[in-house]
Amino acid sequence: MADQLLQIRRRRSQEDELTRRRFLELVSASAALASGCSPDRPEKILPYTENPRDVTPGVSTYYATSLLIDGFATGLVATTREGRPVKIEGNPAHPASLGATNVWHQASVLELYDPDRGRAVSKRGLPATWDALDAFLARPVTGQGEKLRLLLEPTSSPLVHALVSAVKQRFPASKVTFYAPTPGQVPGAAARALFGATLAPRWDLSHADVVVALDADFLATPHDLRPARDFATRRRVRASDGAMNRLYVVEPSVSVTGSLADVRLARPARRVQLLAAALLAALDKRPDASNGALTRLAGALDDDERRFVAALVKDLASRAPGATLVLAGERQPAEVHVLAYALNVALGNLGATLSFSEQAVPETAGDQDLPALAREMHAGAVDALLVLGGNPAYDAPADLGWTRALQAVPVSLFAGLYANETARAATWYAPLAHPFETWGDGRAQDGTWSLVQPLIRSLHGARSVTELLAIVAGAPRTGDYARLRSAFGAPRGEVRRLDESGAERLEHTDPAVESAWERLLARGFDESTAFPRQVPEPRPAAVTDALTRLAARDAGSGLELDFLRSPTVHDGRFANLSWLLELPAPIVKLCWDNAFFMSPATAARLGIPAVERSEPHPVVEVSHESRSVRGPVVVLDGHADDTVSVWLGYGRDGDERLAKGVGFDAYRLRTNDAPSFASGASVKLRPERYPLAFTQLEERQHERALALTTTLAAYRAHPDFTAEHKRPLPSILPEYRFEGPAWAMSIDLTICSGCSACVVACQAENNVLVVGKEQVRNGRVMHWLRVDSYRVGSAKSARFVHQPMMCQHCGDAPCEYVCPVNATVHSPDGLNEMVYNRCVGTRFCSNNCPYKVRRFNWFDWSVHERANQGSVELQRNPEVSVRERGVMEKCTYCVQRIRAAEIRARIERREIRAGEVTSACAQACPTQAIRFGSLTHGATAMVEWRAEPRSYYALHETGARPRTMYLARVDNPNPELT
Amino acid sequence: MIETPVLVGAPSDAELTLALTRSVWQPPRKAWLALLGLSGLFALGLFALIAYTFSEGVGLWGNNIPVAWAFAIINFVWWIGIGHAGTFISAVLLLLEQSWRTSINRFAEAMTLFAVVQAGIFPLIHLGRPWFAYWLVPYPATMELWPNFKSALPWDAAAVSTYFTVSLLFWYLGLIPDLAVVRDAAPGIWRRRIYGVFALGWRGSARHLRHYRIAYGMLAGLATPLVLSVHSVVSSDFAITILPGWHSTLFPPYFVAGAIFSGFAMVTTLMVPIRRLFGLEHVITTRHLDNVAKFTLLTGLIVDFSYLCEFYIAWYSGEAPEYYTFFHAFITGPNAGIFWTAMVCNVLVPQLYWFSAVRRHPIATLCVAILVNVGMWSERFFLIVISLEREYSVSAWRAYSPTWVDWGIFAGTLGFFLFLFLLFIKYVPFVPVSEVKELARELAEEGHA
Amino acid sequence: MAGLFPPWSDPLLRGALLAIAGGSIIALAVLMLYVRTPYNDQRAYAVEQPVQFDHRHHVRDDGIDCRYCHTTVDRSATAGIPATELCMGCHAQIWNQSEKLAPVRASFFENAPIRWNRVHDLPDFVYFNHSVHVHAGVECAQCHGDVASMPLVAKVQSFSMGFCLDCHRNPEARVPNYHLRTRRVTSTDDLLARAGARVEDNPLLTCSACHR
Amino acid sequence: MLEPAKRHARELARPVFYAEFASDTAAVDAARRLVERGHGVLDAFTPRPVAALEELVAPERSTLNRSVFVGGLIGACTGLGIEWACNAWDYPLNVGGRPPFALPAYIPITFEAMVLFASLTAFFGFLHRAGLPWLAHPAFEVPGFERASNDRFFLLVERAGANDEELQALLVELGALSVSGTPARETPRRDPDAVAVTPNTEPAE
Repeated sequence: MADQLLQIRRRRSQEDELTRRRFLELVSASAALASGCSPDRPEKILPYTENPRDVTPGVSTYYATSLLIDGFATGLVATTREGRPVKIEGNPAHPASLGATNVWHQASVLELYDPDRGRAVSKRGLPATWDALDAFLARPVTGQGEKLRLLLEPTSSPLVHALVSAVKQRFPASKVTFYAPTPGQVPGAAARALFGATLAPRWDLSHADVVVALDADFLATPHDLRPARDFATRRRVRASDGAMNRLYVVEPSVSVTGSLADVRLARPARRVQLLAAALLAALDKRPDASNGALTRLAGALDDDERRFVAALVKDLASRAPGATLVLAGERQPAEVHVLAYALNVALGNLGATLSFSEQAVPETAGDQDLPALAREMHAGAVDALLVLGGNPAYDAPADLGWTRALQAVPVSLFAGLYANETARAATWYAPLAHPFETWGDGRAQDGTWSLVQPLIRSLHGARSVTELLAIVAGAPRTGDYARLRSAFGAPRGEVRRLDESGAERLEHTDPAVESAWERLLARGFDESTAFPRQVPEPRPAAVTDALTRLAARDAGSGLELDFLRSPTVHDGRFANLSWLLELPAPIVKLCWDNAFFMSPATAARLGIPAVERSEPHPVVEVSHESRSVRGPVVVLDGHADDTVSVWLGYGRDGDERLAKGVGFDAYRLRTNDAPSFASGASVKLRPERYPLAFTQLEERQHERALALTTTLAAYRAHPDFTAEHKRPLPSILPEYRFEGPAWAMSIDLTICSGCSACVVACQAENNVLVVGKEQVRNGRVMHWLRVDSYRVGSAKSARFVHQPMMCQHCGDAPCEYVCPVNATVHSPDGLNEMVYNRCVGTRFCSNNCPYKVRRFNWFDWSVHERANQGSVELQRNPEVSVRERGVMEKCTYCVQRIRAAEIRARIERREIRAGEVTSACAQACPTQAIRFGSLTHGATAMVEWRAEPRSYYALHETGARPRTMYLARVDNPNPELT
Repeated sequence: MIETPVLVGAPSDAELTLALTRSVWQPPRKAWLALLGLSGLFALGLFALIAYTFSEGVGLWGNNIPVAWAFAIINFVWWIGIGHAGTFISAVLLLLEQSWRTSINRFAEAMTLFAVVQAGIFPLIHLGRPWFAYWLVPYPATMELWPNFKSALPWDAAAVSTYFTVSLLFWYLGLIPDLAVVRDAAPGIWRRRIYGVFALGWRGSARHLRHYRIAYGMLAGLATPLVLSVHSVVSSDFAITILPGWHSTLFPPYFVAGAIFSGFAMVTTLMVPIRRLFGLEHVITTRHLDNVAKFTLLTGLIVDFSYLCEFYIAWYSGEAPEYYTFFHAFITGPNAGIFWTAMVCNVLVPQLYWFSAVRRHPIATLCVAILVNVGMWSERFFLIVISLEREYSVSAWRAYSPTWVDWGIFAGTLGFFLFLFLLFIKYVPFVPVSEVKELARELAEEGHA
Repeated sequence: MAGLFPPWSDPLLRGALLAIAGGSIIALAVLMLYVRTPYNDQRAYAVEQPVQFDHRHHVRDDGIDCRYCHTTVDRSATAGIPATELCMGCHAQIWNQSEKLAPVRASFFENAPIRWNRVHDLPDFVYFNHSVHVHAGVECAQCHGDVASMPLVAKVQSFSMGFCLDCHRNPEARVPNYHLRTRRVTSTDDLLARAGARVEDNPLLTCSACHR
Repeated sequence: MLEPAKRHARELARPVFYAEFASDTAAVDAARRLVERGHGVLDAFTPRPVAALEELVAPERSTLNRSVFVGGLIGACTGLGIEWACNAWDYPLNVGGRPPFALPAYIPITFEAMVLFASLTAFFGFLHRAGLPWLAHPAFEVPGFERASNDRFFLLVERAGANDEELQALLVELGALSVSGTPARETPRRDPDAVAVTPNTEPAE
């Protein structure tokens, strides 16, 4: 009853707040009108009382920090203005980032300012104090902690693991569990079986000429930046005779990696093990010791698969050892990984493109797994459960009955960013501090120790996981910084002693350690801590053992149900971020909802009508093992038959206002024994229809010169196939003489994977507002940059080419001469300037733009859409104006960065250096497919790419002379399979 | 075949004066009052919806990206198109000395004025920030910024305001003698004073008539090219772009013909009921119906020929976007039904006017006229909206559908037009008295001679 | 019938028509003139401040340079208003009992900022950068007037777009030896030398120089 | 400025007779005979234009069309001048790679300005030449003058002042239904001794 009260009080306060604010607006507006043009109240200036050391008003300060997703740390550089973080960039030196970021890193700054974050401690729904919680945490249970259980998210943070062991010392009998719905790393059991030690695979895609991805979406995982960059360096075909790698993909749904595949086989996930076995049978010459299991598995292929395997084997065999790589996805069972490792061994990749190292996120850290914990909770063997982070009540497997189990625990604490579903079931709720508000550390996938540095004091006085653990462990309350500092200093011979008041006093025996610490803080990570690469000795017996287990297990039949991590809201933890909810998902271009995906053949078989994307979609009820979920269906060409895939992370029911009621919760279908894919699902068509919001309604290009594609062979045959798309066009207009920098952009479609990190980066940099699902359906989305995914090839072999489309800053811009008030004109350095305060909103420019990249403020989005209000306004970039209602806006090539560089150059009396200015999208792109710079900087990649024969202008025939140049997409299909 | 005379019977001057100005001071008829009330209601609805759009934003309409222009610009082009027939009748036919124009030129000219008033509303309310509309005017601002005269929108602003001014002057100049007639013939001292002020003291002096005839002729001479230029400028809103379906050089003549075509249809739509309501069959005879119908047919055929040209050019250009817009988007795309409505109403229905029986039958001409105007509205719809829906950039393709605010504002302008027209019909002699007398005198002389 | 209109009706009608036509034009002209007067853009309108800070005393009498308080004028877009600790640097010792400086002391000890009233307030869509102007050789007085002799700071210039364009169109005229100070080894060097009215000749005139 | 132009004062100054006729043919014959007799027919007030009377009363051509041409010329130059000043002289911007002075794009507004100025010149030129608006013109005080816009035709005959009775009789003889004269209006006040002839009854036919 109490929490309903809290709910009502919180909801009523929000409603009052809205009506009050609306009323105040009207009063102030009418007062201003009434007072005519008397000088309105002067604006106030509030200077500091003391100047903070490193804050210069008006100048950005940059801090190196890192962010842990799925436990792995990625080094970031955060831009802060007057003490508040506004933009996240990658740390160019950090091995896991190399300067790039993905959608979740860019959106993390919005999560910091999310108005729905938990603000106060509460006990059974009623407000409580931190001191009361501290008292509980200091003594959660009596005795050795037999009845104390801890549940944390898997993490690579040495500090967290140290504190967990401290808790275990104080309560030896307590047990710790690490759980995440989508682990995000390959199961260690495979390496344990094959090599005897729990090791993590280390891929070197930059030397792999053939990459085989068995249900492995390695280009779009939260730590995809390094693999994407390596894959792209090998993928880019430099001159027409250059080499290029070839990607084979086997996958159930249509993934980002699948869209870049040269040879793609859409198959249910359960058949991947058959293909792996067949490959092993063909490639491993040693006698089959698995008494027929291998032949039985390999024999179960249909003829398409047999042709695929035959061609793949021939291709792999023809390559030098160590120049190929076979990857199995984290969704596949451990045995398939054993087969994959075996294949790599057979191909001689061990030690070249595949090596191993210690696991950054140790799987074996936990004492028991979640089902065991759930059993104990049901049995009442748990008196106190501390859940720090995550959201098990929402994303625990459905068959564990987690919420009932939690109610069986007398006292439980949930600490999390949001008061989500788990908070409602737990006794205590404590707001967690955002990573940008805490000190902490973590390890990248290769083990590099990376620091998490706070950019701002905690907005709501929340605390970090390490502080809570320290209280439970009875450690001294010195704060995370001191712990980190002492963890850094101890191995270097520093002695730490507590002074009388319990605060730790450092005794610096060595000033060098202090300066080393300062350098570490400045860089954000320490390269020397990377795990050494190991080349362990495989044990053949494990392979036969895996084969027999696979053959014995019933592969399951009927409709397969695939649970995929959502490419935008991850596993549900980012479901309240408006940028990610409105981000058009790669390939599908669906926002604000998830859906069941299936192939046209499966849809026809199940009697589901095909509909246009703009029309309301049919709804189905998918049931599996007595559980059923309703949701809309989207038919995808290129999706595997007899398979229904669905994104996890939607249908949230916590206190997060934006996430509530968006999409449906697919976790309810997920059981513990089949977390990635389950067979035997049944689908029943429902009568009702459900409207979905797509930003791109048409997939084909209809012979327009937008995204040009070719094959490597054709490209080598006649390289200048794009000549007519860049030939000089006759024009009666005089040539405009530009001097000084000439800003331009080059985009290589071959290595654009469509991951849309650029879209979120642009949104963060330029204060692009969110419009809500209804307005996205009305065609009023505001992203300045959209990634168009066009379907290429026949329905059977559907492949997608992604084209980031933003303002092309045309030389003879069709939008400029139609504007009646000169609100959009051309600058001497080649920019198509959009002057927001001069625009009256006739929208003629948008009509005349052939690329349709102009966005219009149909309403005042900051008032009209709830997601733009509240503390998210703290994230606004002060260098860019927030546009008013009735004004056109578009990509400006990040003109605020260009002008800032120009001002710096003018002050330092020099020219703008090459590479000094980069746009937000070019900076974020994991594969560096977007390059920005000036045509006068000859040595940059941006200019060199334009000289390549496959470069062309999009829609060249319109004669607009765009400045953005694309490089046609080159595929490298296997000649036998085309 | 006996030619139905332009004027039936040989009424004397006094009879004509009384017949043609009686309606001004007679107490309003119930039908007129009812219609006025209804159209007044619609007009209020229009202003309410405009205020609602100004307070919330243009998002209330159905516009989106890529279809950034929809109902507002369709209605603007449709209304300004309707206006052109009025000027055409009163100016061009004056220069061609077509005697039959006399009895219908004033109310046609009034139709122009009120249509231009409706058309003028739309460019202002469809702006994103209408409170800065004055930036389209080259005034010396502290910002020292000027409008961009290479764009078609300042041309529109100049063309529409010039057209309204010239039409107003031309209409008022022709009206002065008749206001003098009412000033002298009407009962009620205050009514006569009001008309007297507007008649500017006109006393039919021969000295004035010499200047008057030249002024009237000069205005007619200027209005004729103005008609052609205004709708060419309006068509240049689309012709100067690079959109497939818009950027063809045929647009100016095509739009002018379309304008006069829908204008004549609106003249018929208004002429037939007025004739019946005010019992003026002997002044606005079936000969007028016949001639207006002939002109409607002529301009209709020009429009049909333009369709043919457009489709031929699209096919001949061989460009994928052009070909797709004409042969897929228009014919089978979303909203294609409106394209077929336009084809039926603009191509098939006017062919009925080949038969004189249809041309002379008031109800038949009225029906054809209304269908023609529906057709011309649909033509503007498919030209503007469907061309924008299926344009170069395939990923931005999106269908358009109007919202209730769109329909409300369009119906509001229809009501407001009718409201103004009814006021004109009642309080201004809508048939030029002196010209009809002159015509009656000429016919009488022909008859005797 | 006796004349419908009394003799004075003609002058009345002509007067009325004249009034309407002439009046509207005059009204517009008055509006355009009013916009340029100090009443509209608050020029020569001293703004009350919470603390009676007197520039004459500090700058003219004590000779304190502008940049002592406005510290970030040469490295940031904003010139910067001094933190309370800077005032207390001196006023902890001298005038530390004065009633006039009570708000300063209160602000320092309660760690609450002094709420100054902004005098030179450009619209939010204008991104003026102090540092590039200062480095180009523009004097503070050229835009802010002779602050040294102002008891209370007031706007001297209109700060309208026209005011900025006058200088941007011909920087040489406003800033002595502008090109020597901004002599650069860059390709746009000669451009600035002959900065004309055409945008492609004068990058200072392009819109995104100030509007982003 | 507020009073009708001075050059109409000459018209007010002359003593005149207003002769009312029933039909245009009667008025035309009367006017011709009067001119033959050497009497000055200054003006004619008719409900509809009568070409013959116009030839008699005001033979000289009107100069209005010339002034309209000049007005049009001024309009065209003003239009083009504004466009050039705004886009090519004061703040020349690079708009779509088009030259600041783009003559083809400036033609429409130049044409519209020409038509606007020409029309305004025509309309106000006519009002100026006709001396309108002139509400309190002495003609309106002539009894029965309101029928001038209905079905009666008036002639304005100049009185030499000496043989008024003889002229008046001649007019009646020529078919004038009523003759009323107003002495020269030196001063704006009404002249008490205006000679009023009782109008006779309805016309003969």
